Amino acid sequence: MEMAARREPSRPSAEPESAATAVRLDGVKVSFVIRGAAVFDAVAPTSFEVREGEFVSIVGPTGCGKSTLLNVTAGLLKPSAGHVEIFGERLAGLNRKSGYLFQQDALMPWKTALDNVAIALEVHGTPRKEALEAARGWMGRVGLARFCERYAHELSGGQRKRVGLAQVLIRRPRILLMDEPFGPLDAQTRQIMGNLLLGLWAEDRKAVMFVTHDLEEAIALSDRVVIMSAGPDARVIGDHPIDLARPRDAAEIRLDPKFHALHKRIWDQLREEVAKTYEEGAR
Amino acid sequence: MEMAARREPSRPSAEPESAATAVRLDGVKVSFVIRGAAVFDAVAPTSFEVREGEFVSIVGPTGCGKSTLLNVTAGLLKPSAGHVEIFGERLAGLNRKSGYLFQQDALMPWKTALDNVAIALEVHGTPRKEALEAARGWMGRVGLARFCERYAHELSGGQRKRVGLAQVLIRRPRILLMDEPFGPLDAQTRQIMGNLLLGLWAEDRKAVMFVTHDLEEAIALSDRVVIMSAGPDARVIGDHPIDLARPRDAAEIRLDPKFHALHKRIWDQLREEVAKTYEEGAR
Amino acid sequence: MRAASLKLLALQVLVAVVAIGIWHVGSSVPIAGKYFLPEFFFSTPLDVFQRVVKLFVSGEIWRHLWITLTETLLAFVIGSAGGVAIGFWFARQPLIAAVFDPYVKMVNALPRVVLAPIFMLWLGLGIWSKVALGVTLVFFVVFFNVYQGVKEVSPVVLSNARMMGMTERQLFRHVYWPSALSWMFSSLHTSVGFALVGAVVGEYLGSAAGLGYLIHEAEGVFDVTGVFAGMFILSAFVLVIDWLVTLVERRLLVWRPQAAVGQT
Amino acid sequence: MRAASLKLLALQVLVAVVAIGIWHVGSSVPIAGKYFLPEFFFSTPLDVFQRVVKLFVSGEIWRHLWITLTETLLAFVIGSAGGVAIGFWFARQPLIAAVFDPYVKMVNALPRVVLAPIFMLWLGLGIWSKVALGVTLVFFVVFFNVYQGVKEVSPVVLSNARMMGMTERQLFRHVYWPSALSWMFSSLHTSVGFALVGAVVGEYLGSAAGLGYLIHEAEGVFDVTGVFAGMFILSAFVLVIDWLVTLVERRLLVWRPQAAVGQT
Amino acid sequence: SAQGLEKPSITLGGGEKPLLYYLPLTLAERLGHFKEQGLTVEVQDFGGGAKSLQALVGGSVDAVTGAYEHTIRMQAKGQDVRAVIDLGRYPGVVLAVRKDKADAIKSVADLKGAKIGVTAPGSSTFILAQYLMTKAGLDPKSASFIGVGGGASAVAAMQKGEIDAISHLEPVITKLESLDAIKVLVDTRTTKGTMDTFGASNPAAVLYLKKEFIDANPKTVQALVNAFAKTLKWLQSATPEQVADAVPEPYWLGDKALYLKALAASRDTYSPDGTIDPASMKSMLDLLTATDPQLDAGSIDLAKTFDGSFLKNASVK
Ligand SMILES: Nc1ncnc2c1ncn2[C@@H]1O[C@H](COP(=O)(O)OP(=O)(O)OP(=O)(O)O)[C@@H](O)[C@H]1O
Ligand SMILES: Nc1ncnc2c1ncn2[C@@H]1O[C@H](COP(=O)(O)OP(=O)(O)OP(=O)(O)O)[C@@H](O)[C@H]1O
Ligand SMILES: [Mg+2]
Ligand SMILES: [Mg+2]
Repeated sequence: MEMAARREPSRPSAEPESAATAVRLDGVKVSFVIRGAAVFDAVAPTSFEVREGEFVSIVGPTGCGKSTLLNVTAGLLKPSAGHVEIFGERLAGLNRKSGYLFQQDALMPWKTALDNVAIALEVHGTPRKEALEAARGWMGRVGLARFCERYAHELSGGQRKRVGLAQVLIRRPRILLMDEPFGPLDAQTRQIMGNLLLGLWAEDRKAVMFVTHDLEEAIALSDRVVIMSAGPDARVIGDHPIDLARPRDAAEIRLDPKFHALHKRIWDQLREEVAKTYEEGAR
Repeated sequence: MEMAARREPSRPSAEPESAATAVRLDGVKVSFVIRGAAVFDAVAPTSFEVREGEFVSIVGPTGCGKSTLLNVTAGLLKPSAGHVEIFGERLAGLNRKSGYLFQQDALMPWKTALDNVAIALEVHGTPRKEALEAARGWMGRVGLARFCERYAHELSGGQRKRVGLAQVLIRRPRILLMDEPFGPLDAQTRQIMGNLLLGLWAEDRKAVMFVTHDLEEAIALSDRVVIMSAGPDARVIGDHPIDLARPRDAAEIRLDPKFHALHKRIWDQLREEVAKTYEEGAR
Repeated sequence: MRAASLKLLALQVLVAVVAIGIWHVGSSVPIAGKYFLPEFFFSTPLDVFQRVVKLFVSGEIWRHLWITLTETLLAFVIGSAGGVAIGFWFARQPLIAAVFDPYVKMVNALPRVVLAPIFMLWLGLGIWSKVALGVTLVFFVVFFNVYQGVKEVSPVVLSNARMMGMTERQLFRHVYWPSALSWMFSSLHTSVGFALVGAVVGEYLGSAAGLGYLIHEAEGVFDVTGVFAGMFILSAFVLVIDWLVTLVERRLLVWRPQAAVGQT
Repeated sequence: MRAASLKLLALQVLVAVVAIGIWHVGSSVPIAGKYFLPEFFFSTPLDVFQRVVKLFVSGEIWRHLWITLTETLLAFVIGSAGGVAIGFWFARQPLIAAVFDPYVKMVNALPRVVLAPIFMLWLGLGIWSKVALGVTLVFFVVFFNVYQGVKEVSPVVLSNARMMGMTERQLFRHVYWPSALSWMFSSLHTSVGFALVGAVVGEYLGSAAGLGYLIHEAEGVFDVTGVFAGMFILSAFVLVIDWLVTLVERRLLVWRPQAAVGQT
Repeated sequence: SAQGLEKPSITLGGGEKPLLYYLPLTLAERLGHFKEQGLTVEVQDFGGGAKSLQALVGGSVDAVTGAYEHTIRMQAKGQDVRAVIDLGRYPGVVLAVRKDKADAIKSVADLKGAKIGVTAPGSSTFILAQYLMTKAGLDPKSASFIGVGGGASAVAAMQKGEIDAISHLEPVITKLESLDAIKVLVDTRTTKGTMDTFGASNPAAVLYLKKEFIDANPKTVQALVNAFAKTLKWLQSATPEQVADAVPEPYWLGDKALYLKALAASRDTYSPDGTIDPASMKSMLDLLTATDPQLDAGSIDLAKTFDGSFLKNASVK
């Protein structure tokens, strides 16, 4: 792990303590043109900031545009209007400062799990041997030390997701984009992975955009929970700061009474929204 | 919906009230041979029954073999030892009496969402027009009436899962195998879908094998919750009957004090198991 | 859109102009006393152009073109239909595939030129012996690709379809066929050319009409201009068929993700 | 495993026996006064077999075989390397691909037989003009498949690799290349045969040695036995090359899901 | 006389060596006549006469045994290619009709509307058939010409009844005769047939080279001519049996009797002395201009098609 950190060349050792803006979406609007014909306005113009060292969760009804926003931030999708700034610079092309854990399986099927993790370092010049060693460490950290030599199709859904997690984290990117990273994991593994993530995050002030459907998880991990309305024309309709003390433990924090108050407040807003999507869709 | 029901030819109208065995795993053991070399014993000999009209949830740590058991029950994977009986008949080849919602995306990418749902009926001889109409009804029921003409890659993760759900349910199979059907859905949509499933299940005494990571969901929906131990050599280590009154509402049942007692009991067993997997894996 | 396709056209024309320019210079300007593209072997662009015009103006070409077109289309259709059918069949019957595998490969390696007399014996000197020659080229390209295409079907999608209760026929129609389509079209683009090559070589080896006959006749009297004019018409003509294939391909593969709007 | 492969071998031999049986009967037993496979055109299996033995025993064949082998391998290697390189290049440079698309297709449609004199002019009478002929066949099959293979890369895997910070070169090596491999191998199975066809046709059109020369010589004097013996040796020989390709394929594609243990 | 050869190693192009058309070449090689002259000759086999000429012009071969007509055509194209010795004085082409059509087609004049098989469009068999029709007052366009190739495919075409008549060479003709499939109308294998047709001999196979090559390598060319002259002389006195024994066994058409028959029929076509007289040059030019209107007879200087000087110096022991 230390090895990995040492190797990441673009990592400034002493970050200023001021809360610079890591990600800034400015009036970002996304419309999909469906096979050259109909236009579907997925996301209405949205502005939104994540500061350095901030952990922001995004929750919202299914299909509201969470993944779409992450794609825009990653530079994989050009917004139809508005723009994205990364550390104050306008994004054109790929966002090379972030790591992105995709919602779908994205492992290279022709590489073993270990190689899939190691390649993330090799790409940036780490010698293969060192990279493999670091990768082995990470496979252990996500609970898969015994599955290093497996190919993707020989792993269970939750195991694949964890390999993906290791693949993203090993690079220690300054911005983390995570799309339902713990979706196919059981509750306990979720908490262990949550703590792992929190630990890393605390170490070097990453900015995190974290999409989840588990509101408790969102509250337990984040500094802010952003709520999106149902699509089409989804907007940010709520932005709740989570003022729970740090450091937190992803499991224990749920016993905090403050946690429950927050949960109830956010949940009430969310439930209304989801009901709306459902009715829209069914019409 | 009625139309779909009328069309399903193999459905006996009056099932005997006795609780016949729908699925029976008898000493089923699954070992994977990994590229002709190492053997990985995923599931230790497991015996297990689901009666007609019974809703059984299977929970267990990630990678323990839940999907593997469903694959065996579906007849997609031949067990290394033991056998499967479906309605008392020994299974050889595909299990044609069940519907299976896969953990991974399994929509045909070359068909629109609507066609993906309709084809499930067309395959069994329903005329195309009727099938499309029924499919449209189901797309509405899963909240996607406006997304009928989309191809899979134009849908969000949760939307794809719901199309898959409609695809399986429209056939009204006598046995339902569901692998984390509500994984990528938000809490509220989960409950709506849960109620939809319960409604259908109550109508015609399906047997359901339901894999989930959400213990609350498992308890809220099931007659029995089966706990699997961490793999390799995973076994069934707990089998908890859920004696909550029916009919239930997936959301309201959680307020029942009995629910909480059950939850705590099962959870304690589960947590121990998960901790074990994690340590095994990390070694 | 408009502007982009105009630019593309301009670039394509530019390539043609450059190529013809090189040809012209190579065949008419000596470099160090030697022609880079001696006229005896390459003719000159202008002569070829004039000959093409003449062939069309005199109307002489139409009959030949028509015959070659018929042969090419028949070879293409029969060869690819056969390749698709056998490809699917083999992919679904692993035992048959394994048994016949070496024989298929052996037959694919037979030089078609040598087979020509046998085709003539069986099929006569009419168009069918040429079609047969084209078929032997087209068939294998399509066959190998369809065979592979079927084996590449996503296992999850396939399992899902099987669980849905699809019969083998329905699997073919709803799963294997659409999934193998992009493989098939890739092979069709190669085979269009091969169908024509087969037809022309067949005519070349024995016939009374067709573009291959024209080319052969020109070659016999060292009329390179005639040979090049024939080849030029030939290739212009394959573009038309290929364009039709592409139209069908676009139609059948609408479901594919296109490069997303503004994808970087 | 053992038993299964023995059974397979038995079935393969059976096919050969049946085919040779039909050939034998067709060429030596008259049906309604006519031979189905007249000896004049088809020789007889026994004669062909004896000739093959004689060719090997007299040692005469080795020199020819060696030349043809060299040509085939060179054509195969150069053609597929070129196809892979240009295929990748075009797939990654959509503008270049669009501009050259019609020209590639035009060239693919040129009958190779007609090009032979030009190759001889440029490359002389040695093996290289034959290699060039083989290359023009192999190249296109591989090219079209690699081009398509690269375009079929899973978009999610690709996005993931790009987000990882891969350069174009790294993408090539870690994503496009492995992903296009099964397409490539599919095309290689076709091209092995085509490389040989190219070499033999080249020899057929002008040479002093090689299997194509042998066949050509035999053909001129109605020595069908010689022609068939040549073709037989030819195809036996392509199986060896194809088997090598399959070995490499197995090695490179170990990551693919195989038909699962006991998958029904 | 190996001393002083400018280029002792020669690449020589031919069409299909086993054909009787190329017999002198095969014999010169087999009887060791090249070696005697200190020459090492590598024979390249091409898919047809036209291809070996292209190889000559392209510089891949030094000399070609091919059709005399090529030297005329090349002159028209500005290539100076010259014959140095005649090997076959008659074309050896036979025009024949299918047996069951023999009643309907009694002479060339009846060929109107017939399907005539030739080796390839543009080839010598094609030209001769057209010439004969023109001479008989028919428009060549009134028949259809079908390229049937050499070897077995030509036999197949006739046997299957795909063609009504055939204009072809040995050994196809002898094979068809032995199958009793054809009746011969015009036979230019013989002196009589050739004289009837052209009024002079009509050179077929010659040894030709580029003028530049001749000028640069006179001694080598002389050696080549010597070798061929000796072969022609040998051929005059050899019995068919001797010839058959001199060629490789595979050339025997799988049937020695058939081969001997073909040999006997072609006997006359081989030039006894290797020279070409102006009358036969003229007859060839007539043949070409009659069938190819684009060829401008006035621009051809026939004296430049044949260089007899080497033949005069040939020392045939
Ligand atoms: N390529 C596309 N073409 C057309 N519509 C699209 C495309 N991709 C996404 N959409 C639509 O945009 C909306 C937002 O999709 P997105 O994937 O961002 O949802 P999400 O919030 O991530 O949902 P989930 O929680 O289900 O993953 C959805 O309605 C979806 O149907
Ligand atoms: N094809 C295979 N080859 C080898 N091992 C496999 C294969 N498929 C699954 N396994 C292993 O079998 C075990 C059980 O896998 P399975 O997919 O059933 O887990 P699961 O309980 O569904 O997990 P999850 O909750 O993560 O989906 C895992 O350890 C997995 O690595
Ligand atoms: Mg999403
Ligand atoms: Mg699973």
